[in-house]
Amino acid sequence: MEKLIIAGKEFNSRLLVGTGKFSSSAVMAQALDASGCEIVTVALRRVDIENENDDTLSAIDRKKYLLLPNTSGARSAEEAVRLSRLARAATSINWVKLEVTPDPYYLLPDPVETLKAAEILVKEGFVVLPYINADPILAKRLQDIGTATVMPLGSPIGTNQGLKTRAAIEIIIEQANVPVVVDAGLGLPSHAAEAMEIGADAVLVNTAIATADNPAQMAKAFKLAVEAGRLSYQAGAASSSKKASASSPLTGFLRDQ
Amino acid sequence: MEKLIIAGKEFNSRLLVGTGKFSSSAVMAQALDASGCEIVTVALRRVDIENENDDTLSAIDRKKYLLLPNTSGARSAEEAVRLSRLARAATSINWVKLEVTPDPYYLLPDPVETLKAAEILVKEGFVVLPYINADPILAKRLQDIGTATVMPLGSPIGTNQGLKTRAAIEIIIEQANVPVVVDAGLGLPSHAAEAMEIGADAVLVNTAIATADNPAQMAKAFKLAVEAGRLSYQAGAASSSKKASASSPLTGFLRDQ
Amino acid sequence: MEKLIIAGKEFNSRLLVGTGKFSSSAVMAQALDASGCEIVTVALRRVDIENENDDTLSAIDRKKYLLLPNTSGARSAEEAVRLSRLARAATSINWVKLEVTPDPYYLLPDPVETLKAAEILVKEGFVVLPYINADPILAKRLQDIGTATVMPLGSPIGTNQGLKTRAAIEIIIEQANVPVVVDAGLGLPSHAAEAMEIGADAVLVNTAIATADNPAQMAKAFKLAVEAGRLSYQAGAASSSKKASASSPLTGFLRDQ
Amino acid sequence: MEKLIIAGKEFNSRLLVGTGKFSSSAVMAQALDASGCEIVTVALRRVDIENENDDTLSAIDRKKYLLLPNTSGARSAEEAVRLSRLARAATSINWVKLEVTPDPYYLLPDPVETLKAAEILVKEGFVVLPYINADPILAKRLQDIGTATVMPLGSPIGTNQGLKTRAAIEIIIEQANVPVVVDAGLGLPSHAAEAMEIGADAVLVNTAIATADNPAQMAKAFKLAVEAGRLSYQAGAASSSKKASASSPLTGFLRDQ
Amino acid sequence: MNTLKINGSERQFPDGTPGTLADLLKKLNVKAETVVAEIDGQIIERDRFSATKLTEGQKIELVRFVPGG
Amino acid sequence: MNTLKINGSERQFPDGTPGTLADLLKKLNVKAETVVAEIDGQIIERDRFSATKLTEGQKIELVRFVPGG
Amino acid sequence: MNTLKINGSERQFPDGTPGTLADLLKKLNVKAETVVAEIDGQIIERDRFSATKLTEGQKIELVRFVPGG
Amino acid sequence: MNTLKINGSERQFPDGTPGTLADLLKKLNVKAETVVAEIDGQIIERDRFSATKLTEGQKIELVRFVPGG
Repeated sequence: MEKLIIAGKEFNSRLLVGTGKFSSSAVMAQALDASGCEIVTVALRRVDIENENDDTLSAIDRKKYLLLPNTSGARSAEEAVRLSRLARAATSINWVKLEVTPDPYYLLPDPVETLKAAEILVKEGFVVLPYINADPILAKRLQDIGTATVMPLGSPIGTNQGLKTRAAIEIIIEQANVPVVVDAGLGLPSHAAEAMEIGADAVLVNTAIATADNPAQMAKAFKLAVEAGRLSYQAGAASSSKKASASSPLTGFLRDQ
Repeated sequence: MEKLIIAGKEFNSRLLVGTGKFSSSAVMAQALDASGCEIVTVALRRVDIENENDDTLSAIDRKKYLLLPNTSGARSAEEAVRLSRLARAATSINWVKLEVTPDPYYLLPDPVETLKAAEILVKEGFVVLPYINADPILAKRLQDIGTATVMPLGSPIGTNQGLKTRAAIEIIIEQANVPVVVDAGLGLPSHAAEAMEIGADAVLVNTAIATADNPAQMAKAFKLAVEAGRLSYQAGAASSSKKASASSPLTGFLRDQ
Repeated sequence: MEKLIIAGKEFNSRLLVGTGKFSSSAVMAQALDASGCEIVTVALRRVDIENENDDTLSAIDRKKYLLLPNTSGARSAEEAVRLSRLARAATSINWVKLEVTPDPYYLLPDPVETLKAAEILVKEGFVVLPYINADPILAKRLQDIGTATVMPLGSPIGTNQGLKTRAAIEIIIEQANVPVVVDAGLGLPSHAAEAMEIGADAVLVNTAIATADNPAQMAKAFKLAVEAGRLSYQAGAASSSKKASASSPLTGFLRDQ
Repeated sequence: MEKLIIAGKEFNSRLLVGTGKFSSSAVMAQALDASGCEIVTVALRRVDIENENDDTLSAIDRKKYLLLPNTSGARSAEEAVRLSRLARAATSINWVKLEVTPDPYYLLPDPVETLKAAEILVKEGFVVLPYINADPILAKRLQDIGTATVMPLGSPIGTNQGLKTRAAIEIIIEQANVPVVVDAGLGLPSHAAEAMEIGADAVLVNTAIATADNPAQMAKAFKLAVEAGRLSYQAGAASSSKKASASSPLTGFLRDQ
Repeated sequence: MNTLKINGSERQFPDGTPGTLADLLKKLNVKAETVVAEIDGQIIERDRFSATKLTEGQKIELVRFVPGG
Repeated sequence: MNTLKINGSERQFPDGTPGTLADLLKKLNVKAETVVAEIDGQIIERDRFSATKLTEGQKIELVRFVPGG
Repeated sequence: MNTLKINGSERQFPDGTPGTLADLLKKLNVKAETVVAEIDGQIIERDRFSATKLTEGQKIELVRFVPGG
Repeated sequence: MNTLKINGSERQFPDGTPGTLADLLKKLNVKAETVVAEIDGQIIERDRFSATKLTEGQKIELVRFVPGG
């Protein structure tokens, strides 16, 4: 499988994994390993100084995984920019998964604030991976101002509903000149495979892996499904039809016409 | 992955592949190899004595693959039984994929004739794998008379429409005490993954692989998708919900309440 | 709207309504009236001689509605035939909705027993309306032996899941020379409209109306939806496409090229 | 059915109809009449002074229908505002269907420019009905600045693909305090009924009616479907379930236990 | 005593009663016009209820229409 | 000659003509009651068509409602 | 002449030929090991091809596996 | 006393303490290498923790990466 290239950096895996919601650091580490992913997302939060605990992310081998900080919690462009700068100060690199979600209930992204933040961050030299609604026009505007990817949602985050936005994502893929990473809502390997089959460059999965009874095994399942979907996309799938067609010959039957 | 057991025989692969519609024996052989399958279906036809050509199936290594003859072309129980007996005479084993399709247009199976043929063949000691509509009652009757599997269709053969019969197949799986093999209509790896995710024991694919631009690569894609779906089924996928749920913490934001 | 003709009898309404599950006879009567239906289904059961109550069906005006007895409860052809004969003795007419459902859980019809019972009943002069799985071959065999309609299910009875079997029902409609009545599983007016849009001749609804908070209003909704779907089918709907097309002119813009 | 209220104005019909793509003024007039609509959309274009023809819209009785000018053709907020002002000068009223579609291929709305134009127009006293992608956050922002409705698309305009954006529109409806009018992509009456069943306040249809073989009949079909969907929404539909439930009694069978 | 199996359960009646199917229905307070009857698997038309004598040990089914889908 | 840019294309008129916007519409056989006019970006209300004098080089937009979705 | 109906079409052979099923297959250049044979509805096991004499008017089916789904 | 607002809540310290940001982290048992600090909206690079003196009333944010999607 040819490599995924984001902002000039090459990756063998087309599956990005979020680190939230795992029952323990150990379970998370096993799942990340099984997923074969090379990019993992993390959030930035205040240290709880009242009861200081060990850094739960020390389980992540930063030589093996690219840490991709998100701006979760930001409700405006301003908050997202501030979080991005703090994240950059904390990591060697300047990549950021841009999330601006004013709505605390469905955690859906704000198109206007996301675009505004992206413009500022790109100017400041960030590699910006914006999380957006499946909005082809917004996706085009973001790639035009220089984001490294676009990350349209398949369905609201954490719902496991799958690729509800397929029709719009097909348009986004058709118009994209940066990698399209389907983020949020992919609940099953078949959802991830479907996203890759229609030409998505990669997918990001968190809840579906972290909340499975066996996260490591589910991570493996998503790994295989993403590869399957990509191979299918390149293999040139035959189109579907309404009329049936035999897979066995329609001649040479044991009867005389 | 635990083994698939049909009539006491163990298989490592849960993907069965049909041998029809390939552009050449060489292409077929490569695709079978890439698919990792252990069971391949074949049809029985009159020898064309006017222009005798070499046996196109010699490309199939019978040590590597179990040859599963189908009764395609049969329009009645009687014709299906006759074909089954001829197939048994031709092979060392007595397995048969039972197909009775009176309708030449959509090639859909006849429930009554299929049940009648199955009763005769089981009595004669055949290992019967019947191709049926996604009919839970018929599936139950077939397993009750002793068929080795049931093979409900996902959608009409050759249409690549996917798992249109999902609702009924979920019931069949729930009631089955023999392996459920989803046959016909699976057009993309995501369709195969979906079938496995809901608990199908295996899938049979032919058209989607044979008519892809690159059959070997598509075969590999289906191999991975089937494994992904099975792993997901065993890993205990979390259910989907309407309400979103954050994958990042909802506390410790950089703002004072 | 042209009339629906079943066994030579004309009907203005294409909505059949079941009488089960209503909270009271009064509520049922209002819903039947609001639905505009002309055919209502009833079941046959033993009189409870321990506590005899009034005939709950006296609320149904038999001049206004054709009473269509079903054979619900029958697990075999024999039981269905017996119930049909009793029903005929009880009504002036010889119509019967043939149901053979050995499975007490999903109440799905048995294709073999249904066909067997239909053959007997047609010979005895019954007007047979068989309830079947969405099986095009079975539907064809039933119409060939002389049933007055075929009644494929949209999804398992009482589930309100809608037209899950659409792909198969489209084939049934294409091959039918008797009215196709979609029965069971239609949970919303849009489901009924969809069935009519693809060319079904009528639909039968019970649970969705009887268990709505306001059965009479839901009955009215289904009445309108069935008419809408039928009108659409006759009006020749334009096909859907992937590419957008403007509904406003693409010339005469207020700008100079 | 209770009235639809937009900007304080009451309407009996919940179906808005676009006037584009009809084969003739006469056909359009018949379809508008059959649809029972009270609001019709029109576009603003340069007069073709080279070959001046009669005003094709004279067929529309402005006492019967509220003329709703759209800003189709506008690629930016500035162009949309200019068109809105011209429209206001041409009509007695100040209502405008705001469309900003920079992309000439899929004609999808630009969230940023649409919001910008809406802010200006609301300030200038316009009654603004913005056409938007199914973006709950954008919808909320628009209602917060004072638009009279939000008009999310069901699928790209003119595709007849139906309610592809259902998941997002359900969220928009849940959060809305202004009428939600589903616009674009509704290709069949069942699509319109579905939109109304989930709680949309109204739908706008053009292509599906204008390009049907019989536009007047299709208009009637949409009229009935919209009413059916609304009645169903108010009647409190029962939820769907996976398990079947009998519509006939499960006691009193003609057999002894 | 006179024993009849009605709708699956046995019932005792004083000797010689109920004389006919019509009598039985009256005894059970069942309106004749709403039911169908079967005696030992044989359907009895409604107009023959009063002409139909009942004899010891018969299996009688009394059924009627009820709401159903 | 008198040059006006109407709906994007230039048009020549004899000096002194067309005097007013109303005159122009008459010349073009365009019913005044169906159009809206804009001169150099300024909207002209219909009741001022005949009071509005036209001068060399003006950009005039004449628009009207057409069928649309 | 000797007439056989092979796979639905009649064929003439010089008297006395083909003697056996094995001879027929050789004549038709059909590899015995790849086919199954049926004579007048009776399946002939492969190991009995050479022992099976053919007689005037028999209906012979020669079938083999081909690619199929 | 010396008052600092740390992550949104006020904290009192003996006069003159904590001297530097590094001292504060030690006091709070927070590993310097895992956190990022912001003082009155200004980001402090990790290598300047020990050089950064703290003064009365400053608003200090101490953040770190946590699991997230």
